[in-house]
Amino acid sequence: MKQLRLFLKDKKTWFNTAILEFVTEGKEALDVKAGMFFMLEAGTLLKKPISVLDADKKSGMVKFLVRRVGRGTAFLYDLKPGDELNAVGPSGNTFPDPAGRPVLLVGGGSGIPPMFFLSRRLPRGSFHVVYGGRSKSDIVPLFGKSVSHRIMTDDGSLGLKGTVVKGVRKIMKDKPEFKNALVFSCGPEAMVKALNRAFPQMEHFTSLERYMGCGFGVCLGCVVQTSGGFRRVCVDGPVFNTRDLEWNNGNEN
Amino acid sequence: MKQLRLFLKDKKTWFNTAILEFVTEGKEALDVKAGMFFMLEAGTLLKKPISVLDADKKSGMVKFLVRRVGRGTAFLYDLKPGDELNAVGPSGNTFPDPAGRPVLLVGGGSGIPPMFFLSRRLPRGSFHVVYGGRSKSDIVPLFGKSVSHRIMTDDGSLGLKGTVVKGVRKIMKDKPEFKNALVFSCGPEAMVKALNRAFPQMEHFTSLERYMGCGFGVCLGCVVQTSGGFRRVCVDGPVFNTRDLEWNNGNEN
Amino acid sequence: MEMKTDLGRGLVLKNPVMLASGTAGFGMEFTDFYSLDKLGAIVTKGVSMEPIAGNPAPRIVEASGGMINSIGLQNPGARVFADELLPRIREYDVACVVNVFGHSDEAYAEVVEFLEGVEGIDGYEVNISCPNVKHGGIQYGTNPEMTRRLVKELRCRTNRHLMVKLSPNVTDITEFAAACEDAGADSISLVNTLLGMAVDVKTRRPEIARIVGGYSGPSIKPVALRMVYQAVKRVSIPVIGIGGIQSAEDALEFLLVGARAVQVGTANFYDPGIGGRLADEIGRWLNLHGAGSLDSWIGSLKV
Amino acid sequence: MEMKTDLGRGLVLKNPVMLASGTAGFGMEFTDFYSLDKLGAIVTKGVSMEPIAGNPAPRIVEASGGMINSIGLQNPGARVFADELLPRIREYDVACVVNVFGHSDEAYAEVVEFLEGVEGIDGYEVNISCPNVKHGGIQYGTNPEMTRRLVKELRCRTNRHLMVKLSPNVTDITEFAAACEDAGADSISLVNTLLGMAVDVKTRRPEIARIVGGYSGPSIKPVALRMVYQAVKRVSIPVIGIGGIQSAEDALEFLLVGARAVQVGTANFYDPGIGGRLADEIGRWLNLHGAGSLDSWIGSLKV
Ligand SMILES: Cc1cc2nc3c(=O)[nH]c(=O)nc-3n(C[C@H](O)[C@H](O)[C@H](O)COP(=O)(O)OP(=O)(O)OC[C@H]3O[C@@H](n4cnc5c(N)ncnc54)[C@H](O)[C@@H]3O)c2cc1C
Ligand SMILES: Cc1cc2nc3c(=O)[nH]c(=O)nc-3n(C[C@H](O)[C@H](O)[C@H](O)COP(=O)(O)OP(=O)(O)OC[C@H]3O[C@@H](n4cnc5c(N)ncnc54)[C@H](O)[C@@H]3O)c2cc1C
Ligand SMILES: Cc1cc2nc3c(=O)[nH]c(=O)nc-3n(C[C@H](O)[C@H](O)[C@H](O)COP(=O)(O)O)c2cc1C
Ligand SMILES: Cc1cc2nc3c(=O)[nH]c(=O)nc-3n(C[C@H](O)[C@H](O)[C@H](O)COP(=O)(O)O)c2cc1C
Ligand code: FES
Ligand code: FES
Repeated sequence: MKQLRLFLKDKKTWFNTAILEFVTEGKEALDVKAGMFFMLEAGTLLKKPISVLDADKKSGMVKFLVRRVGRGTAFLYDLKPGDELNAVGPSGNTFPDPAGRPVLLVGGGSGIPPMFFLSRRLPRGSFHVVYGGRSKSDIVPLFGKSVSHRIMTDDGSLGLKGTVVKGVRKIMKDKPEFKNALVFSCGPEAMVKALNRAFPQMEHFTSLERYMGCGFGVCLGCVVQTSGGFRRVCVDGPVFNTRDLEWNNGNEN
Repeated sequence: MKQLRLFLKDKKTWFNTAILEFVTEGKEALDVKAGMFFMLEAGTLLKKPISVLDADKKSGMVKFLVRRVGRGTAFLYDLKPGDELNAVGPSGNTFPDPAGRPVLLVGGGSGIPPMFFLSRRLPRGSFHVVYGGRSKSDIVPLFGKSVSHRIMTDDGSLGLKGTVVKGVRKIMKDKPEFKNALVFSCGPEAMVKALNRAFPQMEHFTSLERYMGCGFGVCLGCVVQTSGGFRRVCVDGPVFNTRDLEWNNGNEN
Repeated sequence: MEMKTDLGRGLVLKNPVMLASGTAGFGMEFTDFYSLDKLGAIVTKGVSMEPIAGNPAPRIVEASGGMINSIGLQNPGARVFADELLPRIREYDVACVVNVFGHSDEAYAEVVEFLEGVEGIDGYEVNISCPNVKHGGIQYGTNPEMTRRLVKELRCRTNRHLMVKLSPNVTDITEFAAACEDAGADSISLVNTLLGMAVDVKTRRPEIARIVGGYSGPSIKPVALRMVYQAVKRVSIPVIGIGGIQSAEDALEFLLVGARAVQVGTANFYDPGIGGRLADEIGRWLNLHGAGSLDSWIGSLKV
Repeated sequence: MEMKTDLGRGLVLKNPVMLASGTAGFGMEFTDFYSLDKLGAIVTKGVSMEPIAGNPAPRIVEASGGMINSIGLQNPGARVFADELLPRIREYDVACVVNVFGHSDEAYAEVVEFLEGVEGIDGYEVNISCPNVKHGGIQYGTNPEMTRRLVKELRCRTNRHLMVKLSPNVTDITEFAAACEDAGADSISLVNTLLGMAVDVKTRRPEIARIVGGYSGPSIKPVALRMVYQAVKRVSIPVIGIGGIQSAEDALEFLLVGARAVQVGTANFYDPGIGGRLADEIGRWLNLHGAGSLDSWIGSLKV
């Protein structure tokens, strides 16, 4: 974990989403794995957690995908090449090693970065991506033809019409080797829960999102209730085995 | 008084001072006189009072001279052409009509704008400018050769070495018609007081600076003690006859 | 969208937007920016029977996303108010609530009695919470018994709407809310300023002459919102929310936790047009988000 | 520049910079950013005898230039602290002040008694001001008699430095300061968080599960500074300043009004390296501005 300075080299936008490519001199901080994130300065008091989309330690490049939903993400979306940013990271754990098992990488909306990251690291043929959103504007064109991926939109404006659950079903039907796959997911909680309900037998790891105060384990603000008590999403996660998660946040209701 | 939007067209800097040239569509607000000011958005909660350096109602041009002394003025100093700004104004009274009497226009540091403004409106020959600062970097090259002006610096790095008091003395000696001149001043309070002490017989109007909350008369934050009680610098001033001023701010000491 | 809000005893505002005392003078400074008709009400600068000169300068400073002031209730006195200032407000279709202040029970009573003889006043806001005077003011606002006594004294002197403005500088705001209700207040408004301080490390001096002053602006909103929420739960008279409001969303937050109207303070200084826009913006927001009416929005927080 | 500061009863810090309780865990999260040797002291997260799970989520939210939290004193309990956490802090040359908490006089006494048997503790900070628990905590912090009684109970149980942390949610902070001094506290630290609230107008829900939480960060600095100033005038034991500190200037302001040390809280979250830089920056500033020493700066406000 380091404090580092990022320089925006390039920016691309897709509707409300921006892909930001930074370079940094703090290259040693770029030893990252899928699911890890940085806390980025965002014009707010607290920094904002954003997953690494891609990184290259050698060149000092790190990419993020940011979806504009509030003040902080709008600040990031509006950055211009040449702008500088303070960052803290990397933080977080990562997904388990599939150890040869096939993996379904399920990403919803701005939850796609860890899945993209994994798609660049896992052996071809060992995984299949399912990328869902409400409509075309949620689906950033990240994946080339050579990467097996299926796009799902609620309104059918891109890919298949339907949710990622339907997408996963279809893949399992078309490619029986994925019947017993691991599921790695990141996206809205409703999506993650729907996956769990639909495929209770599958081993499913998900990267959670929580409002974060510090991003390095010290504020105890980002907790999630698990079978082992409250865990910090920022350093004990963000990746959890869904089997261990209790979704009520510790609230009585 | 209006809320208006300013667009920065051009910026020049001189050490810690910037000259900002804006254009606005709120042209009717540009009916201004020397001493009047606008409250400018400055990255702070409260807007900052800045005197009009020059304005042209027809073209919608308004110029300010800003000296970087704190957070708000640094924000203004750092603006780039193309930037937009919220402003409120114009506010304030102006200097009395000299009605033919000769006038000494005495400006210290960032207090020069009202003097410059006057120099552009008063008949040639009827006035003489005295422009003082600590050193060369305080003296923005505003005045052309054709405008009678004398520059004074504490360290002698530009113009004559000495204070504006010395400058005024020199002018009165060289040009006896100014012996009985009106004094119009704007600058640090120490300068204004020194002028008053040195030339007690002269009629002396000064444009005061006070920390301002609103700039349009409503917060009662900017008061100065006068023989007639507290007066608001923003709307009852900023120009006062120094005869009426009590300098203790209403404090007992 | 129906924007009317009823504060009780005949004080019905056409919309919930009021200008807060001391941040709106006697209204005239805003007429360059908008017609006062746009407002639900204007609360005047604090008026005492005799003129008050106010505190020495410097009186204000920006600090930490808010500002600190120690104006010290400078005002021209009740007679000048009645003769010269009120008539000009009355040219507009806006409720006029007079913020009143005194150094003792008697002084408060005196100014209210005098104003009872003046027409065109829609209600009083009793300022028991000014931190910037040595006597009166905050002494009342931090002592529930004094508050109760004062409100009773004033209640029996007027049939006009009696609003009491509470200080946030207390351990338990609900005690004061309840004391006001018990003593017959028609409504309570909160919060006044938090006591705050700022110093200049370069000069080693306090930023304002009186050292300590009243802290207001966006930074105090979370504290204000909490107190309004607590007060609403405790009393059944209307609560008016004040503190850091600078947008329709801010106002909607106070209404959501149960305030029946809001007052805009410090924001008037840096955004003089806000009072003219806010009611429209609140209405538009409610429409856009499918809230049936202002009334159904008020207090609809889901807890 | 001599940066030592003496807080009494042997608690001498090599510099006036402390990390505030609950914003520094048990120190280890910062060792990636700087060596804890750089600090004057670290105050641990509140420790109770038994582990506390803490409050449901969401627990934090940014609001109005500050943040609101309701962590609810989540901690692993005094035994785990003593066995696993303290030894790691002791690897550094930094004073360790343990923030202690209980739901009753007995519970406070129990944790202190237990810790008395543990070596390597430089002092206690008694948290009588946590707004985020139903019992204990703020009940003490808003009742001077309970405060006095508790401090006496603890005083007779320890010869270590006893610091009491005060709540700002009170009418008169000096009452509490005086009660602590009377009862034998060695120092007082203030402020803890202001009670605050934030709501989401889109969901109509409170932003944090417990509805009301503790407001901290830059926005509370003017209130904190005022209370520190008032407390310093009232008592002669050392006062430690806390609230919104995020720069050397901020720290210098608290020292200027008389604090003998400062604690950095929320700023640790968004600027994790601050604790490693602050003492040097304070020293440099004092040098640059010709202040002879830290001691001569402390309390040198010209009023
Ligand atoms: C570990 C981790 C990794 C993340 N990675 C990414 C990433 O790679 N790219 C990315 O774009 N975002 C990512 N997020 C989410 C991102 O941090 C939030 O969207 C951001 O903090 C919101 O801040 P804001 O100031 O823009 O909005 P706020 O002002 O905090 O919130 C604005 C509104 O948006 C809502 N909101 C908050 N978060 C979300 C959300 N995730 N989706 C929809 N609405 C939301 C809030 O409830 C509120 O109503 C990640 C979060 C975590 C915890
Ligand atoms: C009617 C009026 C007209 C003005 N016209 C101009 C103008 O045309 N050009 C211009 O540059 N300024 C002008 N000023 C002054 C300007 O408003 C202030 O410099 C500004 O408000 C400072 O804001 P800040 O946020 O930069 O500094 P702050 O953060 O408010 O103050 C920073 C530091 O600077 C000090 N300081 C504040 N004002 C001054 C000052 N005037 N000189 C030196 N130190 C100061 C403060 O005490 C503090 O220590 C005018 C002021 C008034 C009242
Ligand atoms: C400069 C200034 C003067 C004020 N004068 C008064 C006053 O005379 N009477 C009063 O009841 N409140 C007065 N207040 C308090 C405001 O009415 C309001 O309660 C407070 O500022 C909080 O609201 P805000 O955060 O929107 O400003 C004053 C506030 C400011 C900033
Ligand atoms: C997330 C969080 C947790 C805190 N936990 C504690 C605690 O356990 N014990 C305590 O005495 N104070 C606790 N505090 C209060 C801080 O120590 C500090 O007093 C307060 O935040 C004000 O300082 P700041 O504005 O610098 O944050 C906590 C504050 C925050 C923000
Ligand atoms: S965000 Fe602070 S502990 Fe996780
Ligand atoms: S600045 Fe507000 S009255 Fe002058």
